[in-house]
Amino acid sequence: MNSLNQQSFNDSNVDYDEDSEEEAEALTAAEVFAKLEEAWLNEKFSPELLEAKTEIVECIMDQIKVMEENLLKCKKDDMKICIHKMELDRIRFVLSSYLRIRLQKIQNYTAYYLNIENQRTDKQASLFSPEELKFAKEFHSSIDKHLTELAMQHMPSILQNLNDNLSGNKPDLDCYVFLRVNEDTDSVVIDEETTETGEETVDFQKDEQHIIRYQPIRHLVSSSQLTLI
Amino acid sequence: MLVKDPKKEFYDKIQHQRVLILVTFDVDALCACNILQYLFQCDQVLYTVVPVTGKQDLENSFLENSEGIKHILMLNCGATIDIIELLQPDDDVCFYICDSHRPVDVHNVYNGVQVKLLMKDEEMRDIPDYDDVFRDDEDDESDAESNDEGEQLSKRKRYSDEYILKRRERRQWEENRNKTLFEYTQFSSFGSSAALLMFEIAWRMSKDTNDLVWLGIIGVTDQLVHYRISREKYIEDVMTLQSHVSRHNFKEGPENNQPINSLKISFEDELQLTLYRHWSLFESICKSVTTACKFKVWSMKGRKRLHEFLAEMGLPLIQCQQKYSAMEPSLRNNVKELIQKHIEKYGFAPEDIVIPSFNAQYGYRNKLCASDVVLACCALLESPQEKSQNATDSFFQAMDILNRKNTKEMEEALNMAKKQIGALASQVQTFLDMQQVMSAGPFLYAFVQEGTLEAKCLSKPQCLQRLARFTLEAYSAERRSKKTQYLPLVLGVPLDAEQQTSLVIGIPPLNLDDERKNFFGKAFEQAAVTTNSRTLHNYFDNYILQMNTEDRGKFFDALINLLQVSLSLSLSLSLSLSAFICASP
Amino acid sequence: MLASKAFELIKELSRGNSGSLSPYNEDCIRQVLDEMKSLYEQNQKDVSDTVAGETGLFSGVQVRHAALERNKRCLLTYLYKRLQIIQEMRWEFGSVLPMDIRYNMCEQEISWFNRYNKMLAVYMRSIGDSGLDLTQDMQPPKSLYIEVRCLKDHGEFETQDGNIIVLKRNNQHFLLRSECEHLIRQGVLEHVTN
Amino acid sequence: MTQDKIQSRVELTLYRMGFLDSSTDDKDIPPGSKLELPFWLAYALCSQKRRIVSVELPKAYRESYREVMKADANVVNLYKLGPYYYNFGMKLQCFSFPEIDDVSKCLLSTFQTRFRKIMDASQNIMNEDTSKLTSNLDEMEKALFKVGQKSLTDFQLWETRQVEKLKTSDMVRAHRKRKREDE
Repeated sequence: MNSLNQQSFNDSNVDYDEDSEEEAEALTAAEVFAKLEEAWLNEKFSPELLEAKTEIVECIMDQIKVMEENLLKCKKDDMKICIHKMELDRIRFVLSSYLRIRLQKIQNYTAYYLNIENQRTDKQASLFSPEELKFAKEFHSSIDKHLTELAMQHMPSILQNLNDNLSGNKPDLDCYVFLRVNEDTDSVVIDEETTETGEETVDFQKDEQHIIRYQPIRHLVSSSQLTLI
Repeated sequence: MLVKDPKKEFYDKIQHQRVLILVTFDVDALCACNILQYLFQCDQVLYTVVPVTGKQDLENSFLENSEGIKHILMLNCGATIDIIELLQPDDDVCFYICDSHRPVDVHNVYNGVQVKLLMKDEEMRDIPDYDDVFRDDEDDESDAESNDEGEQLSKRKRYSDEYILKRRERRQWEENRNKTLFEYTQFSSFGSSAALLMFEIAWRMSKDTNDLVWLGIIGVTDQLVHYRISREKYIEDVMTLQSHVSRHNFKEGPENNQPINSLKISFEDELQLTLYRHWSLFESICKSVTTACKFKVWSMKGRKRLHEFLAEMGLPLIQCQQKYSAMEPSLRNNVKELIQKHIEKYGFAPEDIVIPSFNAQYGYRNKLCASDVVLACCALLESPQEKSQNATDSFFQAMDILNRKNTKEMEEALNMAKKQIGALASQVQTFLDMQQVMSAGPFLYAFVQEGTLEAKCLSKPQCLQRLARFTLEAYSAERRSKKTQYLPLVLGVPLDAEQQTSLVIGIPPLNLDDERKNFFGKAFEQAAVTTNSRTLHNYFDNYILQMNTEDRGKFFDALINLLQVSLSLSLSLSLSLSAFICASP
Repeated sequence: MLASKAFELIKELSRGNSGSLSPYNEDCIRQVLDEMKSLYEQNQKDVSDTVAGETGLFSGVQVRHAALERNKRCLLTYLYKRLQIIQEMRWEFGSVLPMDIRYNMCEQEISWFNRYNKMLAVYMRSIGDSGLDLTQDMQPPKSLYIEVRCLKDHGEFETQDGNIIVLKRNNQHFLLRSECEHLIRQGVLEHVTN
Repeated sequence: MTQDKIQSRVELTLYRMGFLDSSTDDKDIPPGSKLELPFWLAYALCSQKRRIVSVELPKAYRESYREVMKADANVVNLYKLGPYYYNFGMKLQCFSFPEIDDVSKCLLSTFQTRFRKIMDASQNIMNEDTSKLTSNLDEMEKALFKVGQKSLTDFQLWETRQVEKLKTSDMVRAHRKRKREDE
């Protein structure tokens, strides 16, 4: 799959992170796709919603558009057409799948993530893309409205608050995940000190694979020291 | 027009086009279709496959599906009908016909633009010359037909000698044309299998695989199983296929080197015992046409002889009556040699009991011979339908078992085939026991009784074909009189009790076996026309028709007349028939 | 028994199986709400009696309060779970639900479904400039074209290149995968693999 | 599972609550009466703060059953002991039973012993009737078994390259099947 992408993606360099103020890195399309793939896998295997990769998504969408336009210019019986179309299909699948997984998570724990979003300081990156945030809010209010109309407003007044019911739902961060190490990281605390046992730490080395509880390593996923597999 | 170079004139033309494939309900067509689908998928040619049961269906399917389609491929249908006349397509629509039915309609042969025939060159020799059937001098033609308009003109012309001469010449030509056409169309027969042709196209484009060879083999075997081609023609085709088989199945180094789930085809002399690998040897012998008829297994004496034969080979009856696969290996492995060795004593010629054929094996268990697949596929194709089912449901079920991965479905289909053959054999037994095979003078006839359990199962064209043949051979064996060898058989089976219809087939006498030519197509047509019978000549096999059961009497009288007259004219039944019909208006 | 009606709602949920939605149980819900109302009134009365000096009523109030909470929880679970099922159906059946399923939904549920449909469409349109249909490409693509068999008469279908194909039961077609994925998921076509 | 009954002893008079005890017609339930209360109610009435009722450990979690589990957990029909045996056992942690630590240890070891068998069966049984086997499992174990079976069939589908096949969505298929049955 990758070799295919490389081939055609290398034709054009695209600017990734154009808008970001920090450093304007220029990445090839293939590299952007590699990043999308990583984000996709992490999202797929992490129990919680990860930071939105808005730039990657936008960049890939632009790329898809360019490719589609190029395809229209090709002759009908060109051998390359079906290879490119196939490649397009594959990219679109990864992208759709990535966004679908995120949407699913948002729908399942809307209140929980909205809560996090509300408490977010300006320094922290948002979990949502702007569109996702809009969707999440709309989704949340639609469910609120539905429950209120059908049940809450018919209940005695002291019971008419929803908060503890829905926001109680949250992702299980204690579940176990498979991961691959991207860069050496020493003494990661994976079990906090308890009365019975001492603190347990692990040294991760590049290219190792582990199966481990998610909670202690979640910060390493977002800093891409690890990739979930 | 005959296609000389299938790649250039057919395959390259349809690249990047949408193609409509119309397929009839026979195993050969299914195999051809499967090969084609493989090719089209390789080259990403978009297509639509539509199964068609008969001429009416062909017309409807064309109307329904032809929107925007410029290329239409027909598998085992269409050749014998003037397709342009029937379908009235737009001028830019092109038909590619790959059909083993003969004779090919002359309009199809000589339409150079819209009809392309995918057939073998050498099979097209006896086609009438163009000048014998078509005349290009349009003036003449319009003259003769539009008498009213140009009456004045023609009156004057009529007196001129030149004109009279021309008229005479024309009449002669017309007579000659009718005669040529009649001779050309009087017999229906079959050419090379569609699957074989498709395979050869694939091979010529270097796109053949072992699986495609197997499909070609099944197509050819189908033609043999349903008495469409003679044994010689079959052997000829098998030899062609054999070279492809050895090319694909030859492996360097130790034999067990190849993966177990790959397809292995081997060429072998195969016992002509129906489905014996999936049945018991005993059952299979009793239900195979040749052995059943030679032993006359329906009589006590026949059974005894069969037991004697088995004993002579040293095969205990118990072993023979249990499933073949459960037979003791030491016996099972020798069955073929034993049978070949001992059977001559019982009046069999070697070619009665074995025929060169192919086996396919994949995985550990699934050894199938080509005729097994044909019978299984056919049983599915013609399985009795439930009310809720569509006639076309069975088509794709049958297509699915051609895919070798569907072993479970194959197993079920084999069981259905056994059931079908069981019904067939017991119907033959009924015919003989009840003496229901009668002589009408020039031919034999028999009818399956209405309301029997078997009737439902047998009222399908391919199955009927096998029943007719089984009946004729059994009757002939029973009678022992030489005369039966020269008599054709007409056989009917009730089709729909409510609508009072039956399915009728005519098959040629046994002595004409080498030619596999059937004159009943024309004879049926004639008989139906003269008696005004309510018949439906819907099948592409024109010697099978549907008729209203009430009209059976008069239809048969006409048929007897027709054949009797021809008998009296000449001893050679086939030739004389042509003379008779030629003379009749 | 206290809150037994509410429990019935929960049992009803667990009985339901994939591809169906039990009829919206308005009756039962009303009874639960009624029970809650009378529990609440009784509690109010007991509380004012306690204030008025009567003792020992506290435990009864506790029992009723627990029952009220229980009822509320079950009721909300019932409603919320149903929404989840309906939401899932949007992805499985597409934007139009079969009649018999709609028939089992209450008015508010139908309007929620429509609202969900809309917000999903808005979201999908807002991805990138041109939008992205997330209900497509549900499985990793293996080939550009696939062979499909019609399972029922569906009528005319226009392909991307503008051709019109008649989808009629038991015809087989070779088409672009992306074109027919929806129809396969809706059970109109069957993907034939070799 | 929060509807599961728990044997309780009333500590304080429950005025006007006679209907909770179907064996009496009295208006009130006096202290000392034994009642079967659903878990959610018992939970609300028996906590550190208020002790309106006191609760007993359900039989299936007591010493005698724990001994049985220790002997051979594999042969026990957990479903009969409670369709949600483990989950309910864990819920019981919120009551301060003296033996609750033993209960949780027992639950863990029971699960460990039984898990091996469930895992083994779920990965090796193909196309056979599993109803006899699963009838002994509690709901959580059943779910585990199902997951195992699914992974097995998924793997086989993958091995035979059948995952490539695009399928009708499960709901649509189930829906259509039911419709056909209705007709």
